[in-house]
Amino acid sequence: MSKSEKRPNLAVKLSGVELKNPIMPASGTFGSGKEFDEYLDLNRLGMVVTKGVADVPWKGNATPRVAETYGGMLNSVGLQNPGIEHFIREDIPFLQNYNTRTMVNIAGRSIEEYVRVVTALQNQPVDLLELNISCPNIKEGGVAFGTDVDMAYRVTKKVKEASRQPLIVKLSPNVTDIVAVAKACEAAGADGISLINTLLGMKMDIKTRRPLLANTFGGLSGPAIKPVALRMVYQVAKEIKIPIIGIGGITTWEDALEFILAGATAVQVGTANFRNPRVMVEIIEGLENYLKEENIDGIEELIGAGHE
Amino acid sequence: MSKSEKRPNLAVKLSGVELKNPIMPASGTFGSGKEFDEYLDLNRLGMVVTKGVADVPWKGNATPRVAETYGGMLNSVGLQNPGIEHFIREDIPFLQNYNTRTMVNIAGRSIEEYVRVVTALQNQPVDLLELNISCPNIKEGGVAFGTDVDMAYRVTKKVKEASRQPLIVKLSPNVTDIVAVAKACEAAGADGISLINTLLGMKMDIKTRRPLLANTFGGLSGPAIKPVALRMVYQVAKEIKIPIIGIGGITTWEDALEFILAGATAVQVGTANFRNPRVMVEIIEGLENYLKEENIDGIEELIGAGHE
Amino acid sequence: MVHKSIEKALILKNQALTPEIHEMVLGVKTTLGVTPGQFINLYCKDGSRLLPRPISISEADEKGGTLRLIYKVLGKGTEEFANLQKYEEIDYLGPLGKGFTLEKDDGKTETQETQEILIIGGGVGVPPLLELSKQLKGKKRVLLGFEKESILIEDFKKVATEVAVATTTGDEGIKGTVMDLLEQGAYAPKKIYSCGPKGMLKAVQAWGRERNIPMELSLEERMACGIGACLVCTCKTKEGPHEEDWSYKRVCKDGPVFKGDEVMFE
Amino acid sequence: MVHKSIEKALILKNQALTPEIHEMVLGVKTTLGVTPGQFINLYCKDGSRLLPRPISISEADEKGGTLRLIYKVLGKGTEEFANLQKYEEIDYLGPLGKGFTLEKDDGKTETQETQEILIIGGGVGVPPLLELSKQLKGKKRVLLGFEKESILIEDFKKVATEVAVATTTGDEGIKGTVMDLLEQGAYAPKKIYSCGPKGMLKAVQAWGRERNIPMELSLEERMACGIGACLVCTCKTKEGPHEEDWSYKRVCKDGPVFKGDEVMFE
Ligand SMILES: Cc1cc2nc3c(=O)[nH]c(=O)nc-3n(C[C@H](O)[C@H](O)[C@H](O)COP(=O)(O)OP(=O)(O)OC[C@H]3O[C@@H](n4cnc5c(N)ncnc54)[C@H](O)[C@@H]3O)c2cc1C
Ligand SMILES: Cc1cc2nc3c(=O)[nH]c(=O)nc-3n(C[C@H](O)[C@H](O)[C@H](O)COP(=O)(O)OP(=O)(O)OC[C@H]3O[C@@H](n4cnc5c(N)ncnc54)[C@H](O)[C@@H]3O)c2cc1C
Ligand SMILES: Cc1cc2nc3c(=O)[nH]c(=O)nc-3n(C[C@H](O)[C@H](O)[C@H](O)COP(=O)(O)O)c2cc1C
Ligand SMILES: Cc1cc2nc3c(=O)[nH]c(=O)nc-3n(C[C@H](O)[C@H](O)[C@H](O)COP(=O)(O)O)c2cc1C
Ligand code: FES
Ligand code: FES
Repeated sequence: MSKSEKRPNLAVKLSGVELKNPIMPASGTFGSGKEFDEYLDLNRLGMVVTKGVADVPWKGNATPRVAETYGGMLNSVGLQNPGIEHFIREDIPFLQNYNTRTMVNIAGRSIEEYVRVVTALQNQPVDLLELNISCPNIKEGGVAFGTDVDMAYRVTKKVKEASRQPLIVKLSPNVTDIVAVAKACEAAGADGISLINTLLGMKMDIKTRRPLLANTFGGLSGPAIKPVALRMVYQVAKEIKIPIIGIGGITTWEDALEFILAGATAVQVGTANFRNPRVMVEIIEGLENYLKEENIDGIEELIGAGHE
Repeated sequence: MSKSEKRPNLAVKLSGVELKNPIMPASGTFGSGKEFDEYLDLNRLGMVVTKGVADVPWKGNATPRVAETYGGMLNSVGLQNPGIEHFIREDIPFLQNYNTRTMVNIAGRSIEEYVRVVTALQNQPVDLLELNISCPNIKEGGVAFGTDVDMAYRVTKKVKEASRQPLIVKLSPNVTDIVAVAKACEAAGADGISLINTLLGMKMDIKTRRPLLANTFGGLSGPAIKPVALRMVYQVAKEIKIPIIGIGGITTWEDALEFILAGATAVQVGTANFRNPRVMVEIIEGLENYLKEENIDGIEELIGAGHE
Repeated sequence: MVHKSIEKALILKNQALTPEIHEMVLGVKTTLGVTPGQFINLYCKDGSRLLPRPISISEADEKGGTLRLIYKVLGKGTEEFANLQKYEEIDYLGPLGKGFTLEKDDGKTETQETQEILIIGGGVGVPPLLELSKQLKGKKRVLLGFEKESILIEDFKKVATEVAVATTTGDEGIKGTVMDLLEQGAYAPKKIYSCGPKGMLKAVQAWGRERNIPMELSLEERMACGIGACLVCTCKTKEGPHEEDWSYKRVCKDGPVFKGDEVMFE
Repeated sequence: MVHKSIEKALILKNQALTPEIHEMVLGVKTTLGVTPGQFINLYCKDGSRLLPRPISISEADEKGGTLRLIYKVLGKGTEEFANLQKYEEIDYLGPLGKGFTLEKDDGKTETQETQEILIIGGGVGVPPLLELSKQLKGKKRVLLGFEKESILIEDFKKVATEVAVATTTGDEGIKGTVMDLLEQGAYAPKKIYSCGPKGMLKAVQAWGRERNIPMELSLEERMACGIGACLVCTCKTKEGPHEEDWSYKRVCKDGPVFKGDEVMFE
């Protein structure tokens, strides 16, 4: 690229935070960044999103925790994580070495657990928080917070009160009415919505004639789920004012663009990292080329442009 | 095969109806059978399931009505059909030429419309009825019957009262709690449950920067959705006593077997017919071989065998 | 009864004609029963792409047992096709659909040696008109429109009375569209056959209607099954004298070729 | 900083050793840095299969720039591999994971010319032990167990002091398992290296533990990323003296080779 040529502007503003581009990893598919350091320059990313962290260490589920499916995969990791103390001691200092934004994904089984994590992060150099309310095993009522409008409202409100950083709420797609859940979170003060977490699925092992995953069920991710994710982003974008992070099967720059047109301000790349650890850099470059070829000044022009 | 060898027994009993095998087409992917007559012997199938039919002709949605997705496809046909009168005049006599069971899929926008169709079929040579309550545009409340427990109960009860044939209710997967909907249908008198209809999805056309389907949203089908379908069959099989027809992405005999192990008494093949019009025959042959090799007398032994 | 099924074809040729348009010649078991205007379903090898790609038969050589396809590299599927090598195999189903009419209902040929026939094609609508041009009788005048580069011109010249070309860029033939060719020539055909983009077909239909000329138009629509079962590939067709008298027909089974006055463009 | 990425390898050989077990030799840019016991992620070409397949490096020839893989055709992915032709390309990532220890912490070699080393392999756990056997010093006794047909025996004979075989069917070597070989021989090794099915590793671990012999065990677990990021491939490892003192480690990054007393089998 000659110096005189204008570099296409991929910068976006997400819940008040400036990102150099809208591309970031999906929580749980990127560790805390360290593991990808060998494969790409973390500084190229719009943001690093860390794996879910709880107030205390979680051991996660028994193996097998993964099953490949047609165009996708199932995982039943069960949010294994070393707890917030370890995270603050080990992972945050590592991320401080990079000139990149950080969003911490928060796991919990009750409102109190979530609140403990965000409280511990109050004075940490973290730009955004992503509240994962799609965990299937929690105290209240035995239903995930993310599948009940009232509980989604309550947990968002309480956690928001304790957060110093802008709070993004990450929703479960396993619901009848995603718009209602998103609106409840917005009303409770969320600064943004992440859409979507995994679809609940399973696989049978025909050799053993038993469920393949030790945990029976797992979360379906990858390109197979993209149409569902995109539909939810499009539906929710019509009804809320806070920004949306689009997630689900994004593998190419064209996929990322589809989500942006549907109304996403930024997008996360999950399963695709497992097939190609450099894929996010390729997506960023693809979007740059697209803007150049189409003579578009900045990608922000395209956010939601797919709605009439 | 020598005459002395025992032919593996694929016969199953579905809501009181004997089927020579558990393989049948999914409604809407097989026309009324006529179109597949050139490609396979309809007598080989466990049953023919016809496309959805309403009380009067429906024109369906504008085109494009189809979009390919990764490992799947979206359709927005919108239940185009020539109405029950035409169906009785043209399609039933055709199916009478075959020694095969028939299930008619029923479309409607209100309870009255559904009831009109099943009433018209009362004296027709039809073995089973499949009530499609996953249509997104209906009168009452503006929500599909299939996504609301109370409405699912009401429509099943009313339609059952008017049906002479056993009634299978086909559910939408776009719900928070599929078990609750299935239980409501069982309580209302359903003779079986079909799981699943399509997942709601969409695709953007990055060339036009608009939704690709004229109807914006469409139903996602194909192998991509298999894990979700299988999970729902497994969950529902644990909680109801009436039989289940498993549907969603079935393409190989192994797929069919997974659903049977998860608790399906029979399975339907949809999208796979579009890639290979003879696929159902291949699935039947695959299951026969499997039973032979594993020395299993009858496939009924395997129904639900994947539950501990 | 012998049932039809997916067949394996041997790729005898697969080359670029222009940067975007490729030619593939398939060795098949038989081309018996192919009518000009019919298509085949061509299958992708990559399992992430489930749906067959409908591609028109551009030429069918009964003796050689070959089908010639001309296709544009548009997306992932046609890109995959373009990368296939000579002597690889590819799966296909067909011939499918209802082609152009060569015979009248009474069994007589539709067009005669002395008749003026107009054949109008645009872009990747041009290929199926080649086999049609070969088989039709009469004075065949062929009008072809392209974006920048023409294809198949020499082939058409061998079988047609006259071939005229228009390109949008003016690189070949006149600068403009087939409609410009149509307006400039003093054509008074007894029948029109046409295949190409919707906009072009609509304009052709209007031109022919004004002059009361019988037409056959070949349409394109996104498909799934290609055999008439799924109803995704419909087009609006007239069913009676009134505005409201219309229904959806299947492009794959009732078409892709329709009578000119039947088709309703939006 | 130069980042690692997916590389293209040239398939120099791809043939069946037994009906189920195949051998693939890959021409790669460099084999520098490969430790015995490491694996590579091998990618399927068909887009419906997203996840890489982890396959152990059986031999790494630095001069020739080749990696030798021995794999069993188990499902769709390995079936795809078995159908690849010589001189086709295939994508891979690696070497990945932590291999066997050849050096002590102090930089001295782990085993000496005079030491008794026991190397125990079962099924497709056998291949990675070949490169290990080549590189280790000492008296290397190799016990290999198979279902019916052995593989790589001649290769092991070239580099080991002794090679004993057991098959479940009795078709080769003794009828039985490597545990039978172990019980029958009067082995008193200074160190054990082992790779194979869980049941076998568990039995080996018990045998070694009783005798207080240092061990290195190579595990297998279903994987997604293969680079330590997704946490699907964990195994239980001891973290302290108490029953409850355990944690999950990643087979792909912290392993696949673990110290023998660390691993907790169910
Ligand atoms: C009856 C018929 C005959 C045709 N004959 C020819 C021909 O002779 N030469 C030629 O170049 N093209 C022809 N086409 C168009 C051709 O089918 C598409 O260009 C092709 O399917 C695109 O596939 P893709 O994977 O490259 O594109 P993608 O966009 O990746 O395809 C995704 C999906 O959309 C469908 N699709 C995309 N564009 C079209 C389109 N324009 N028409 C129909 N389906 C589409 C594909 O079939 C596939 O299911 C014909 C179409 C029809 C309906
Ligand atoms: C570190 C490591 C090294 C290995 N080395 C070898 C080797 O040298 N030779 C060899 O033959 N096999 C080896 N395996 C096992 C090999 O990875 C699997 O047999 C292979 O992935 C099966 O793929 P498939 O597509 O044929 O089976 P499918 O069942 O179709 O695969 C579906 C999914 O399950 C995974 N999977 C299935 N079985 C296994 C398994 N046993 N272990 C891990 N993942 C599995 C696949 O990777 C894929 O993601 C190794 C496994 C690991 C973890
Ligand atoms: C192995 C794995 C682990 C995950 N862990 C988390 C997690 O800790 N927190 C969370 O919010 N989402 C988690 N997810 C969900 C992803 O962040 C993402 O929402 C989902 O995978 C869909 O995106 P994809 O299709 O691009 O993978 C995980 C997904 C996978 C595959
Ligand atoms: C083109 C198309 C049309 C369909 N029409 C109907 C219908 O009329 N009635 C119905 O109950 N389901 C209909 N379905 C849903 C299928 O019957 C089936 O539930 C769904 O496609 C999932 O199965 P599959 O993945 O095997 O295709 C239709 C599906 C497709 C793809
Ligand atoms: S493509 Fe299925 S009916 Fe035409
Ligand atoms: S496979 Fe991802 S951490 Fe091991």
